[in-house]
Amino acid sequence: MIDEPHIVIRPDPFTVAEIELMVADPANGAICSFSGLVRDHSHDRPVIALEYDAYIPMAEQIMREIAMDIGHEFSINRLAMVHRIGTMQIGELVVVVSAGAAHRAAAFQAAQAGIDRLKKTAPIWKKEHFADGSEWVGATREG
Amino acid sequence: MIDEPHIVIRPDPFTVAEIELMVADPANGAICSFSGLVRDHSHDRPVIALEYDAYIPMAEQIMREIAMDIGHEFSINRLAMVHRIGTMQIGELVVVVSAGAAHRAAAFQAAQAGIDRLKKTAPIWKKEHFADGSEWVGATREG
Amino acid sequence: MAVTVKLFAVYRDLLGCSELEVDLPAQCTVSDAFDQVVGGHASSQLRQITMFAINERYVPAETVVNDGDRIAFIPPVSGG
Amino acid sequence: MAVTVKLFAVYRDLLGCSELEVDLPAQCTVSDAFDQVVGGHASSQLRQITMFAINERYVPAETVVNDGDRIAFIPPVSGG
Repeated sequence: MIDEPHIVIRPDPFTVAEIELMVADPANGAICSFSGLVRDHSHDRPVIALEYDAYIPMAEQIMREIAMDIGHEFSINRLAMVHRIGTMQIGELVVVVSAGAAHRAAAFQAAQAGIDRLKKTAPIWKKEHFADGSEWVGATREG
Repeated sequence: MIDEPHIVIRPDPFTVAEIELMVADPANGAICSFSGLVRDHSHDRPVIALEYDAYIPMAEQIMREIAMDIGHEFSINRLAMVHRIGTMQIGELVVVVSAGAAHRAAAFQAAQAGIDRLKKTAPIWKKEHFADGSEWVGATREG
Repeated sequence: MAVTVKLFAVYRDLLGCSELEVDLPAQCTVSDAFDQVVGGHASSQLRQITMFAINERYVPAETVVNDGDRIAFIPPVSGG
Repeated sequence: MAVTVKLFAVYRDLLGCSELEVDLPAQCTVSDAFDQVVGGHASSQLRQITMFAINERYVPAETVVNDGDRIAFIPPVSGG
């Protein structure tokens, strides 16, 4: 990888175009960007909003390690991973993983590995808000 | 697929954000966008600019067929494929393939299949401009 | 019969134009049309890797052309 | 010894706060700290699927805590 990865967890909204600027490079022939969005349902149940919490310094550190690993595994020039926290409405961007490379296969593989590994290990949590209540995903209903 | 795919070949520039708007849908949890850009080298030779030509009605028809096939093969909501023609400088966007889906695996697969198949069959041609000449890619040097 | 020939990329450069109206004999195939229109302008190597289209559809080289058809010679594609 | 406990997501909701300063006995493991801080607030099922971090690193449940450490209880992650 040419440069340090761009890794941020932040409460304010962002756009894909903004994140792709962070992976711009004259040697890029390909950029693959994954966007995770708030969708209107979860397991067939209508969703009103999502709320995200993160252990920011730990999650950013883990995302940085994931990005460095990916930079060694795939022939990419640059990588950005940006995750939003707070409450978001349907259609809003939650996360963008963007990889710039000379060739497209590496860009696709890096972006996919980035989002897969972020979801598996970064200490970030999602609360689903429904019409009749809310729930932290994966935690048994408590209290 | 929920809707007709959005397929265009055009001479004017575009942005990824503009194409992602065309695949927006409240049922999307994931969008994968592939961007092909003009890079500064080709087989280690410095590139000054790229020029693209297309048989527009035939290429759009083939891209539409590719998009309909992909809509049947993968669980996606929407798909857009936009290709630019004319002369472009380093860093400019040549093509964007964007797929919106409930889940990320389908979005990645659809975007990758889209760009792979477009490159293989759509009647679109690239001319590489170097400091000392230019060449249509894949055609033996002629004339 | 009269057909329209569309020329793109390397063929447009070789022939110096992007569209031709040509008169072809009956039972002429798209490959015969190529020989008549492009002929010695292209190397046999380029000819070998060229595909053909009639009315915006890929067709085999031996496809017979009909009056009013739009034919195109498709050099190796390189989009994306 | 004094440690800082960071609480996120379901644990913040269960305990009603996001950070606690607690006093722990020497040789206390991060799992012992969990029992002291969260205890009966969490089901045994939730406890079983909870991971632990010390100073922003995942650590095994039996890791001994040191004075001044920042510890965190990490319920199943669901980012992205």
